[in-house]
Amino acid sequence: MSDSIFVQYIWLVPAVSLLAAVITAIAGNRWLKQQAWLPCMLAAAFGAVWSALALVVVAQADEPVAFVPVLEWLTVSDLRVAYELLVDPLSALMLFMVTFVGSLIVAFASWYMAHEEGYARFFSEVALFLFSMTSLVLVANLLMLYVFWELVGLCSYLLIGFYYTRPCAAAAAKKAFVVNRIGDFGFALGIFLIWVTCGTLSYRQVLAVDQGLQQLTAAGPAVLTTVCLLLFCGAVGKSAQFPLHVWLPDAMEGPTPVSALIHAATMVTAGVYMVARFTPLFAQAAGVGTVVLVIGCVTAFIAAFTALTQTDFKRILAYSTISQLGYMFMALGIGTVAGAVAAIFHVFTHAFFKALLFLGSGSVMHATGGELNVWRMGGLRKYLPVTHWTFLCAALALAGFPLLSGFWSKDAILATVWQASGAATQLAGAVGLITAALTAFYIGRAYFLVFWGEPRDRAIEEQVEHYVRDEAHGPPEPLIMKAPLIVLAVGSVLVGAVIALAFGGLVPFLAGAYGVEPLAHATAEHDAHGHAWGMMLLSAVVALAGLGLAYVFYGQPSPWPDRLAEQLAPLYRISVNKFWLDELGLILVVRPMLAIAAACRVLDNVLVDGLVHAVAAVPAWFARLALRPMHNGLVPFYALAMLLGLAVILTLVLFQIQGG
Amino acid sequence: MHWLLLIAVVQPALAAIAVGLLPLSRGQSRAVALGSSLVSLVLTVILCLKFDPQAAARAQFVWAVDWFGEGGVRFALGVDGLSLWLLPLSTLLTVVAVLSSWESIRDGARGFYALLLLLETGMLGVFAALDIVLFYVFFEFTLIPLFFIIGIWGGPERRFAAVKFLIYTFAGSVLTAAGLLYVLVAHYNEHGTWTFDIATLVYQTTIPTEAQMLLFLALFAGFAIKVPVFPFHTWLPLAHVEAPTAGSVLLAGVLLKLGTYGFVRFSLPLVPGACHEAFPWVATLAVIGVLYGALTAMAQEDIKRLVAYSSISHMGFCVLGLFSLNHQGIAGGVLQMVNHGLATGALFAIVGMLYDRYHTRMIADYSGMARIMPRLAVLTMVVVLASIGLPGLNGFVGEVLILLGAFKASWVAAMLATAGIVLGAYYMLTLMQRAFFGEVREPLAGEHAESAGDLRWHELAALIPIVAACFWIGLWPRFFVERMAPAIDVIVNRSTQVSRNESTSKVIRLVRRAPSPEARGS
Amino acid sequence: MPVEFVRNYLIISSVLFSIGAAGFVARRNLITMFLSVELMLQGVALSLVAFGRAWGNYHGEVFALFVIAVAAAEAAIALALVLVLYRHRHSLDVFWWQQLREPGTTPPVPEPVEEAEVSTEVHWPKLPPAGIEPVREKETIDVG
Amino acid sequence: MVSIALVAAACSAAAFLLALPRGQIGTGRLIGYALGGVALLLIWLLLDAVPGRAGLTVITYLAGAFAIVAAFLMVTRRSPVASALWFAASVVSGAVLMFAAGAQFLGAATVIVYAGAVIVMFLFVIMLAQQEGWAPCDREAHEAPLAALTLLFLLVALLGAAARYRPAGPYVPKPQQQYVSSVAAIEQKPHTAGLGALLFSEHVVTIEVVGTLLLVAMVGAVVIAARRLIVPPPEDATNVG
Repeated sequence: MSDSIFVQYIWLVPAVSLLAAVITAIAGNRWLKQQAWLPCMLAAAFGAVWSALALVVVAQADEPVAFVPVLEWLTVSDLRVAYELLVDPLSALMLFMVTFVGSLIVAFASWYMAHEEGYARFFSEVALFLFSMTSLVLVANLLMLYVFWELVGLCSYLLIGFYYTRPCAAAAAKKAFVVNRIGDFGFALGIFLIWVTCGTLSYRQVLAVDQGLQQLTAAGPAVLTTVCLLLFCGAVGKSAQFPLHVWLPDAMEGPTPVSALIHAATMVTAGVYMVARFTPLFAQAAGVGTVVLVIGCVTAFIAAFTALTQTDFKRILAYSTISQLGYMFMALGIGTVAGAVAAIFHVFTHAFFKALLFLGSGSVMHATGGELNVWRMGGLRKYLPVTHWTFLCAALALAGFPLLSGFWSKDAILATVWQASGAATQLAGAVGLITAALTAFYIGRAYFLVFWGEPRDRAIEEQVEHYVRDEAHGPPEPLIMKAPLIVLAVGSVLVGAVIALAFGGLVPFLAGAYGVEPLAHATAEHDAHGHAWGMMLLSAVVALAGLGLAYVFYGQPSPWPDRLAEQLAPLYRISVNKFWLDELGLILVVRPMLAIAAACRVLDNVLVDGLVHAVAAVPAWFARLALRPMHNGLVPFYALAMLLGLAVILTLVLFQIQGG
Repeated sequence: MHWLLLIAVVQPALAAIAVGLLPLSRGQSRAVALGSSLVSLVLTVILCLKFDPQAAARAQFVWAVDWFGEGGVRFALGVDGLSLWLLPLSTLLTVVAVLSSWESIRDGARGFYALLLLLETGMLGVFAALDIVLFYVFFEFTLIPLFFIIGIWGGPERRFAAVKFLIYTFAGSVLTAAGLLYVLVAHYNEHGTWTFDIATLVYQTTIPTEAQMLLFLALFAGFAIKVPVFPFHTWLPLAHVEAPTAGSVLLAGVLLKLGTYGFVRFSLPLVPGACHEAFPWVATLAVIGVLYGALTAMAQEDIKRLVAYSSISHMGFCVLGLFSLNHQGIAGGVLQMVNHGLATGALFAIVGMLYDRYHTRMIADYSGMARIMPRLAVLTMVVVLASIGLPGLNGFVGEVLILLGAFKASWVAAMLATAGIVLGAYYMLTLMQRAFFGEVREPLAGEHAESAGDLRWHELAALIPIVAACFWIGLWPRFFVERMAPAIDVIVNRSTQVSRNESTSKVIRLVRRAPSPEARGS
Repeated sequence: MPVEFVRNYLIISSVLFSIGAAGFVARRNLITMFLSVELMLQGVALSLVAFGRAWGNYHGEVFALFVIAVAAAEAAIALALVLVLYRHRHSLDVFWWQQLREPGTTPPVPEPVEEAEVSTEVHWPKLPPAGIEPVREKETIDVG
Repeated sequence: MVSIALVAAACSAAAFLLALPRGQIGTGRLIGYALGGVALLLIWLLLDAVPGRAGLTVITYLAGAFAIVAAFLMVTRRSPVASALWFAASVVSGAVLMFAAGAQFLGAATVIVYAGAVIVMFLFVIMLAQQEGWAPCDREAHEAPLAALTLLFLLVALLGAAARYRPAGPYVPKPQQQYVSSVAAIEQKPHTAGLGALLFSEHVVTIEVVGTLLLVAMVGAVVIAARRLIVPPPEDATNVG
């Protein structure tokens, strides 16, 4: 398999994106003005096609893992860091997802960002993001993974801070980067620990059962657990899990295509990909599985619960992303290959419908002139038909409407969670089901509030009508915008079913990545299916219940939402205030740090500087005290001093000589 | 080809004398200064390209002549793996310094540029010196021009800052002189011959175990103050705040490296046993320096002070890397010296440019500068990202190597130092957010409206090469690391050799004679 | 000359010299200080003579002779100075002349007070000043 | 011997301390004098007889003792006149010692120059610089304890050295260049003639120098002490005196 050109030249995908980024950055403003999106689009499209073909090659190959060395980046005696790519089912799948969804979003963005001020800058940063994301999923060296991990963080910083003149955007960008850095802090330490224990950073050795894994386990149980926990810490930072998820809702300050591409489909899944990639390590590490499970579960529930009462359209979707990521980490927490495969399956389907949801919100925002408050919109289905129908498909998929892709992937996760033994997993399964219901409810709420009912705000309604009728800036829903929506809608409807039925839930395909006999595994999987039918039924019922409730509450004007809000006032307040996590973070982390900083500053001026001046003052003080009064101007005193000195010395010398 | 180094080092001094004596106008003197520094830059770049990587442990381009009579002190210049990259750094930053003070220095420009060129010779001399006395002469000589630059063209409190800087640094380096003298004597006692060549002294002298720690402390005193290591840093913020832009660029860019260069040239190879012993508390000081520098930087209002404390934090990294005494640590330390020089030099130049336009350094005064000066904003963004160690730029390579080395030495120190990176990201990006992003508000708008244009040619010419160097080191570090690796191997072998013997509590002389000094044959 | 002779003279001259030195340091009256200096010179001259005799040649005495000559010259100049100083402050007290003191330091000895002081004991002989009738008015006794 | 020297030094220092005029006139001085006597006795112990020259020994003891007592009193007397007179006494006894040592010319010169001229000059100055009653400077010694300490150390050093003075053997004068007169030649002549011969052979230049020195001193003294400036000062010079 490694001889096929698609695998051998897989490095072309990131290379082309990098080239596009450089070209757009240099030539963007001056020559490409309106066509600045083309290089990025071409790169993404080329990447999509190339990775699709690579995926096909990998799928057919019997020995699906191939290492593609590209260049030696840095060698210092025993440290060898090489830009070496690994093509195997997992990375090929992720690569295809990133490039395919990426190209659709870039197409949409070319329309959406058409009249923005930094048009070329946007597309060069997106191209740079595609380069770093594709490299991240392909690279086969832990340090290079860290390099692109940080580069992806940089791109999200630049793109969130795209409207840099808006203070809240700048603050959100900084917050995103710093929180990511906190995650990377743990990730870096994990890498260092691996390097110190295994002496190498290349996946080839670290993931090899006989070498890396054996050295890690040999180094004692604590080392492997610490390594996995530290790596997971990086994943928590990047994929916005419980303690470090505060940056994702603020990241919505960036333009919507960015939210779709980075903060929904690709970057946030980097953490899931990394944990999936290192599942062999996580499986061996005692206790780490439960930590991942718990964190995933807590994140899923909190995010879903907060999303219930959010008024900002994009923030609802942001919390929904966090919640879905929580699901994926729940699956990964099981620690089995099945769990990892389920998580990746969900990543794949989630990319489609979440990207579609965001693009839908983008087109809505475009129509309402940047208005995001869900309560001020309403009845937009008349004006934006394509957006409405595609949004509906995505919403149903997210809610887990039977037979749609969300249903299959979420069900796979819930199935693996329920099958796994242990009390924690049973509890997690229950929470998973509740969260599924909440998911269905809040996405239904968002859908009905935005698209159904009567427009609640006159100003917004005129704005939308004016937008739809006025041909000045082209049709409300031009083809370049509709095409990606439709493709994504088809994807979010069919992908789940196709994969679940035709490819056996990706299990045989991805098993190759973990060096497990695909066949043996498949059979084990099959008999478990019987039990799964019950699970499918249950999750379908839960989804429909959620959607129905949402229709009851928001489909048509009803007093229920307000009445419920009063009765469950405390819960409502918790949800609206997002569990006060932002404020907690401020009080527990940021304020003390700034206080310590101020203390350090004062300490520096007073203590350390004072100490130095004190040392410098000692000689001056001694002179003033002892030496200066000696000169009192009296001749006899001077004579006395001289004579006494002479006499004493004379005595000493004479007695010394005489051997006295 | 050995004259290449000689001319690069001596030529600025001749130009300085010319600028000083001839009655040149402001324009002429700055033109001569720019010309001379450019010549040096070109020469050092050629030197780096012609440098033979395999023989990096041995001094190349050696030019030696007897200075104090026969067989005694020699005026010997040469470059080896350790000092190779510091030469182009010094010449590049001098060019940047000349360019960044193109418009800002009005009165006494002739004297200013003469001193700047003298400082360049001093810096290059320290890095290229092969003779211990010549090293110390240049080591002290660099203080004088900078003292006058800060003292005459500085800010309001310049005299106090200049005096404090001079005395503080000089007090430390006097102890170092004592240390170096002891080495000479120790060598004489052991071999019976007087030699002043650094390579022979450092690699062939056996320091008796009881004197090792004492010698280490003596050397540490001088170099630690210059680095500056944590408790000895209070002169730096004051000197930077008061120094003119060019002074700050060179002070932060190169003079701080004299300390770490001293460590790597003398302390590490000479008394490795003591370095092992001292690692715990040196690492603590370094880590405190990292965290303390970062935290104090966070609380600063004045940009220059913020950058000064950030350079304390970065140099803390350097020291941590050097004293971890393994290949990665030392390679990271040496590389971080160059990286920090580039990043902080550029930052100070940028602060200088802002100061020339608005005559204020308070962060609170600036907001939304990116809209007014997009080119400056882009360049500042790159330099800020380089200084917080973002992959793809030079800071990352240095810091990762240091942290890997430090982690091998002691995981606690590495963990705390990595926390330093997070703090670094916080205060640097806060600076970017508050000064360059957010809604546009020019400090004292209108009064300086005309000069508030985006970067002029001389400012661009100053920053572009640095940014290019940052990308080059960040994207292709092999080129740099492999040229210093052999020199570092010698140090690491000596320290592992000694530490292995240390366990037998008897220091035996290094069996494999260190690279025979080619210093004799020119 | 036998060694005992030389030793005796050395002892005597060293005692004279030491007393002279101590005197110069202890006394505050200018004239007494100069007298002490003269005494020191006399002590030295004596020891020179002793050594001259010990070596049995005249060099000791020649040297002593010149010592005496120089002492005389020095006495002349010194006394002239004393007169000038006396004219300034009408007192021979050496504490008047403290200009050498470091500015700002507190004077160790309080500036001597102008008023003269009568002790109960009358000491004769007292040479009446040239032609001026001594005026005797009431003075306070300052308790030390 | 050295211990005696040390005790002698201690006693004389104590005596000096007590005898010095320090404000109140009290019993202190008497004790001082007593201690001075003890010190004198101890110094006498230090001196030892010159074999074969009984006369010389007696004179040395007496004149030496008298010189020391006179010096002691000169320094401790409150009235400057008394000091001057005691100084004269001390010089005379010094001269006697010089005569005993055979240096007649020098003895005579001392008496004439010192006892005669210098002391008289001092008395004249005392007369000119007349103060009413006890000037404060006479009643209060300056830093008496430290002065006594100086005396102690000086005496310890010098007496200690003198007491241990044991030349190895008879003096062997170094071979001097024979200018004009050989040592032996000088030896036969009577003392003063010999001294004169030496003076005017080797030290002719010195004699001239000393002569001019005395002349300069005399002119200097006159210029300094003169009330009216003989030479009118240049206009801008500040008027002195």
